[in-house]
Amino acid sequence: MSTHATAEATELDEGETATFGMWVFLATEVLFFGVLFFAYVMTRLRYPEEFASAGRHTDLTLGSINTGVLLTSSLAIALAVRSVSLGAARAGAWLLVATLALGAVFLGLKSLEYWHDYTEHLVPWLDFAFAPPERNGAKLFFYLYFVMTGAHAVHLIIGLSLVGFMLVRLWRGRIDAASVAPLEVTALYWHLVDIIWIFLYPLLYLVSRT
Amino acid sequence: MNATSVSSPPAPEGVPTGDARPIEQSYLGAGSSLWSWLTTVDHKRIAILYAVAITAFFFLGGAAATLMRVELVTPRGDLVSAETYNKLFTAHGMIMVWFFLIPSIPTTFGNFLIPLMIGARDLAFPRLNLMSWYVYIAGACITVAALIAGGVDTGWTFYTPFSTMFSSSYVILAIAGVFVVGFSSILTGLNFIVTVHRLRAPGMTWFRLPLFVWAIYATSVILVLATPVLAMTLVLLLVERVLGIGIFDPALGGDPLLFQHLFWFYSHPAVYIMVLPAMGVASEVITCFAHKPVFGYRMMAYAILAIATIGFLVWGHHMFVSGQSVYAGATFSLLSYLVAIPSAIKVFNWTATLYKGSITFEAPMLYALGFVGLFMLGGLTGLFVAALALDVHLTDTYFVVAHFHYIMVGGSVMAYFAAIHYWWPKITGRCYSEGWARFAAVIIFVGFNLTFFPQFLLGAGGMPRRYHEYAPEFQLLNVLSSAGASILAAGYLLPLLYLPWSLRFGARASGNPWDARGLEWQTASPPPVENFETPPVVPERPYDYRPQAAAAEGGA
Amino acid sequence: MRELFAWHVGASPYAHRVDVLFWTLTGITGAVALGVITVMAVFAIRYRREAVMARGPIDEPPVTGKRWVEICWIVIPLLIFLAVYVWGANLYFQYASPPAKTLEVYVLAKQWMWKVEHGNGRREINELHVPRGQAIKLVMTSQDVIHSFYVPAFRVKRDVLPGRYAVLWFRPTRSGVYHLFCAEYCGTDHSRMGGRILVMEPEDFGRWVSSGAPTATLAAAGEEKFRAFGCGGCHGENATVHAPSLAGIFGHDVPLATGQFAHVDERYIRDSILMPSRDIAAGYPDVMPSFTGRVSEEDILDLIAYVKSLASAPSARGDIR
Amino acid sequence: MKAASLRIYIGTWVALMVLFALTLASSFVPLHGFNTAVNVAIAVAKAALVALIFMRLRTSTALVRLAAVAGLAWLLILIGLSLTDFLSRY
Ligand code: HEA
Ligand code: HEA
Ligand code: HEC
Ligand code: CUA
Ligand SMILES: [Cu+2]
Repeated sequence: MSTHATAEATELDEGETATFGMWVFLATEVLFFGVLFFAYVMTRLRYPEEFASAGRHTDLTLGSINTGVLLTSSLAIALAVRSVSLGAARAGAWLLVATLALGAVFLGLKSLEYWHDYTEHLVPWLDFAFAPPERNGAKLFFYLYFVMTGAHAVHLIIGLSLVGFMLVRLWRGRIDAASVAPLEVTALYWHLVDIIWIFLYPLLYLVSRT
Repeated sequence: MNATSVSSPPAPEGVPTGDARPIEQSYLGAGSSLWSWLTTVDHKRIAILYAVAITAFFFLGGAAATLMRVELVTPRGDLVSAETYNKLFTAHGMIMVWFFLIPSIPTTFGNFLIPLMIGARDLAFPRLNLMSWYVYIAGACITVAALIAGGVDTGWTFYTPFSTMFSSSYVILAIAGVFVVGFSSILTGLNFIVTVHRLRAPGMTWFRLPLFVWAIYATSVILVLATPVLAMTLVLLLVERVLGIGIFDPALGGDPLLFQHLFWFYSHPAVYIMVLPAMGVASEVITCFAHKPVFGYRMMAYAILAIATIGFLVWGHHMFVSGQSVYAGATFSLLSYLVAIPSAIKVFNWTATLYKGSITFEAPMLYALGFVGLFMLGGLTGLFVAALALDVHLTDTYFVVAHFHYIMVGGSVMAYFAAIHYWWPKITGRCYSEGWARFAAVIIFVGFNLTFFPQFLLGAGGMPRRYHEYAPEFQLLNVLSSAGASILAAGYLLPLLYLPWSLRFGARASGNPWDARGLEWQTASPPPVENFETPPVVPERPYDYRPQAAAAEGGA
Repeated sequence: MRELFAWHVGASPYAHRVDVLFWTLTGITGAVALGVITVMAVFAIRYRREAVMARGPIDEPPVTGKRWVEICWIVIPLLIFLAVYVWGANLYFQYASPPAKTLEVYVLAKQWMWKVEHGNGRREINELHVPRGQAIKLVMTSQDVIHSFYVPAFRVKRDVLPGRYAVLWFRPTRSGVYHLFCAEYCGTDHSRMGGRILVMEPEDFGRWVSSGAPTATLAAAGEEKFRAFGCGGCHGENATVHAPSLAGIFGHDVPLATGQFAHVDERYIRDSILMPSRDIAAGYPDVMPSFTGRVSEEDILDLIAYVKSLASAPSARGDIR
Repeated sequence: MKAASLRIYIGTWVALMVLFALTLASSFVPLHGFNTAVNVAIAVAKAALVALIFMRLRTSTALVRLAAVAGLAWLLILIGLSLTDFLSRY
C-alpha cells in the first residue's frame, strides 16, 4: 500500500499511518470471526451435552502441537521485525523463513487432521458418525469446527503469502531499518491470526476432556 | 444560478476564493481516455467513477419500484405474477440498499470532498481506493447477474429458513455479490478513517472539521465495525444453503432468530450509514444558504458520534413479534428511544441555524430543507414503530415501508440531490440551469409525499407489506401512491437531462459560486490534480459566515 | 371516505388501548412536526436575504449554541420518549401474557394456508370462528418457514416459527368478520395466505362448533394416536416398560436426571416426542425412541392436546412440582 | 520505532508456552463446570500477551489502542445484548 501523504509527511508518519490502517482492518477481522464465536456461544448454550461429547472427538494431539507451532511462529515473526528494524536484515530473513516453515507445518498438520476427521466420519455433511440423540447438536459442533478452522486456515494462507512477499522484498533490499512498515504490518496480521487460534483451541479441542 | 451568485460577490475580507480554471488544467484534464479513468488513483476521479455506477443502480432500482407501483394499482395481481412481484421487491431492496444508498454519498462526495475539506492531497491509501471501486463493481455484477439470470425472491432481509431451504438457488449468487460489496464498504471506510486521523492540514483540529467530515467519519466507523458481521453471516447462510447443515434452520436443530439478530446487528447500523452522510450534507448546505454559522457546532458533532454508537444497540427493534424474549424487546425499545435524542438535536439545530440568517433559496437549499422536513417525519414515525405495542400492529405493514422511505428517499436521496446541486460547479466547473433545478426539487417533493404518505394510512389500516395482491378496500390509497410515484419518477428524470446539458452549455463556474466557506471552495473549480496549489493552513473555526454583511450587500 | 382512510375499527379492548396510544402519539408528533415546520417557514421568510432588517451581531459564542436552549430540547423530548416507551411496553406485556382462563385453539401454518383445530376436534382452513367476549388463546406452529398471524382489527400479530410454539391471545368484543393476514414474507403466495376471523355470538358459536360432526375432540384424536403410535405401550397403566405416567404433568415442573426441573409445556412435550434423549425424566431409563419423521406437526398437536387433557388428573408421581 | 529487548520477546514466548501447558492440563482436572471459564481466561491472558508485546500495543499510540479495543468492544456488544434474548426467552 503506498501512501501519498501531505507534502510534509515523513517516512515515520507513513509507518504510523500504515500501522493504524492495519489495526483498523484487524478490528474488522475481530468482528468477522466474532460472528463465529457468537454462533458458537449461542449454539453451545442450546446443546451443552452434545457439544461436550462431540468435542471429545477432535484430535487433541494434533490440535495441541499446532497451538505450540503457531505460538512459536508468532515469536519468529516478532523477532524478524525486531531484527530488520535494528538493521540485521539477514537474521530477519532467516526468521521469516522460520515463520513460513512453521506456518506450513501448521497447515500440513491441519490437513492431516482434516483427513482423520474424514476417516472417522466426523464431517457432518458426509456420512456422519453420531447417532440421533446427539446427532443434531454434534453436527452443529462439527459444522462450526469446520467453518471456524476453515476460515482460520484461509487467513493463514493469506498470511503465508504476505510473509513470502515480504521475504522477497527483504531479499531485494526493498525493506530495511528505515522502511520496515510493510513488514511490521504483515506481522500484525500474522499475530492476529495467531490470537484467533488461541481462542479456537480451547473452544474446539478442550471441551469436556475431564 | 441566480444573478448574485454567478458573478461571485466580493468575498468578505480574509476569505480566500479559488478561481475558475480552464478545465484542461484541472483534474478533469489529466486524461480523457477510458483507460485513464479506469486506472486513476485520484480520489476526485474515483468519485466520478462511483457516481456513474451509482446513478445506474438508482435508476435500475427505480425501474423495479415503478413496475411494483404499476402492479399495485389494482388489488388483483394482473400485471406480473406473484413470483415476479416477489423478485421485484427483492431486487429493488437489494439494489437500493447495497448498490445505491449505502455507497451513495460516502463514495461520491466523501471521496471527492474529504481530502479537499481537510486540506490533503488525496486519501491515505489511493490505490486501495481504486480497488474498492473494482470490488464494488465486481460484487454488483455478481448480484445483478443473479437477479437477471433467475431472480431472487427472499426479500432484502434473507430470512431463514426461507432463504436456506425454499427459495431458488440464485440466492447463492445474489448473496455472494452482497458479500463482495461488503469488502468494498470496509475498505472505503478504513481509508476514510485513516485519512481523517492522519492527513488533516496544519491547523485543522477536530473541532474545526466541517460537519460533513464528521458525518463521513462516523459513517466509516459503522461501515468498518458492522459490515464484517454481515459478511460472515452471509457466509454461514451460504454454507447452510449449500451443505444443508446449519445453525439457522430449526429443522436442522438451528435457531432462525440467531440469523435475525446477526442480520439486524448489521442492518440497523446500516440505516445510519444511509442517513449520517445526508445529515452532513444538510449541515453544509443550510449554513451556506442561511449564510450563518451552524447552531451548536459541537453538539452537532457529538450528536453524530452518539447516533453512530447508540445505533449499534437497538437492532432488536426489528424483532418485537419474532419470538424474541419480551425482556429483550423492552430493552431494545428503550434504547431505540435513546438514539432518537441526538437526531432530535440535529433537527432543532438546523432549524435554529436559520434564525437571524440571511437566507436564499437556490436549488441545493430547497433540497436540504426538504431533507430536514421529510427526515423529521420519517424519524417521528420511527417513534411509532419503536413503541412496542404499536409495532405489534404496525410491523410488516406499509407503515414501516412508509417510515423508511420517508427517511431513505425523502431524507437521504433528497440530501444526495442537494449535494449534487451544491458541489456540481466545484466538480464540473459548470453551472446548471437554476430554474430547472428548482422546478425539479418541487416536483420531487410533491411526488414523494403523494407516493409515500398514503402508505402510512395503508399500514395503520393493516395492509401487510410484500403483498402482490391486497384487500379491495386498500385500492384507493394504492392508486394515489402509484400516481405519486409517476410524478416522482418524472422529477428524478429531470436532473438526468439538465445536469448533463450543463456540462456542455452551462456557464463556467467560479471557484466559489455560492460564497461559501470551507477549504474546498478555496481552490479552483474544478480543482487541480494536486487539489491545492499551496498546502492550506486552517486558522479558524468552520462556517465563518457573516449574515449581516451578506444581507447588506444582497438586500441593497 | 372510509376508503381514503382504510382504517379498521378495533374489535377488542386491547385494540382500543393500542388506538389510544396511537392517536396520542400522532397528536404529539404531529404537533412537534407542525411546530418545527412552522418555525422553519417563519425563519425562512423573515430572514430571507432580501428582508431589510437589523440582524444584529451573531449573539452566540463561536462554536457552541446557547446552552440552555440545547438542554431544553434534549430533556423535554427525552421525557416524552420515556413516557411513550413505558406506555408502549406496558401494553406489550399485556399482549404477551394471556389471562389464565382462555379458550385454546391450535393453529398450524404452512405455505400457504392456515389450519385451525378447535378443542372439540372441529377443524377449519383459513378461517377462525371464535365466540365474542371470551379470551382466545392461539397455540401456533409452522410446518415450513416463518409466517405471521395478523389480525388488524385486534391490533395483534405474532410470528409463527417452525420448531416451536408461539402464543397469541385476544378477546374479541364486537362480532363481525375480520381480516386474517400472513404478515411475514413466506414465499410465492404470501399475499394470498389470508383468511377470515368470524367473531360470533357465544350461542351461535356453540352451535357452530358442535355442528359439522367433528369426529372426535382433539384430545380424543390424540388419545387415539397415543395408542396408534404405541405410546400407550410404555406410558399406559399396565405397561411393562418403566416409563413415567403422563397424568397431571402438564403445566407443572418435572424433575430431570440432571437434577434440574423442566416446565412441561407444549414445547417440552414436542421435544419429548422428537428428541426424547435430551431431557431424561429423573429415575427413568433413556429408552424412549425418537418419533422424528413418523409424526406430523398435526399429530403432535393432537398428542399435546391429549397430554393436556390429563393435566387435571391426579398424578401418581410424587416428585412433580 | 523502539524495539523491545530480545529477553522480553523470549520471555513472552515462554510465558505463552506455560499458559498453553496450563490450559491443556487444567482441561483434564474436573473443575465442576468451571473448565471452560478457566480455559477462556487463559486464552484471554495469552491473547493479551501477544497483543501487548508481540504486536507492541504496550508502546503504541492511544489511537492505535483505540482501534485495537474497538473490535473487541463491539463483539461484546453483539454477544452481550443478544444474550438478553437468548437467556430470557422461554
Ligand atoms: C436511513 C434509514 C433509517 C433511519 C435513519 C431510521 C431511523 C429510525 N428507525 Fe427505522 N427503519 C429503516 C430505516 C431507517 N430507520 C428501515 C429500512 C426499516 C425496515 C427494514 C425492513 O424491515 O425491511 C426500519 C424499520 C424500523 C423499525 C422496525 C419496524 C418493523 O419492522 O416492525 C423500527 C422500530 O423501532 C424503527 C425505528 C426507528 C427509529 C426510532 C429511528 C430513529 O433513529 C429516528 C430518530 C429521528 C427522529 C425521532 C426525528 C427527529 C426528532 C425530533 C423532531 C424530536 C422531537 C420529537 C418529539 C419530542 C416527539 N425503524
Ligand atoms: C434505499 C433506498 C430506497 C429507495 C431510493 C427506494 C425508492 C422507492 N421505493 Fe422502495 N424499498 C426499499 C428501499 C428504497 N426504495 C427497501 C429496502 C424496500 C424493502 C424491500 C423488501 O421488502 O425486501 C423497499 C420496498 C418498496 C415497496 C414495498 C414493496 C412491498 O412490500 O410489496 C414499495 C411500494 O411502493 C417501494 C416503492 C418505492 C418507490 C416508488 C421508490 C421511488 O422513490 C423510486 C424513484 C425512482 C424512479 C421512479 C426511477 C425513475 C426512472 C425510471 C422510471 C426510468 C426507468 C427507466 C429505465 C429502465 C431506463 N419500495
Ligand atoms: C419404548 C417406550 C416408550 C414409548 C413407545 C414412548 N415413550 Fe415416552 N417415555 C418413555 C420413557 C422411558 C420416558 C422417561 C425417560 C425420558 O424422559 O426420556 C418417557 C418420557 C416421556 C415424556 C416426558 C415425561 C416426563 O415426565 O418428563 C413424554 C411427554 C412422553 N414420553 C410422551 C410420549 C409420547 C407422546 C409417545 C408416543 C408418540 C411416547 N412417549 C412413546 C418411554 C416411551
Ligand atoms: Cu405465510 Cu407469509
Ligand atoms: Cu432499525
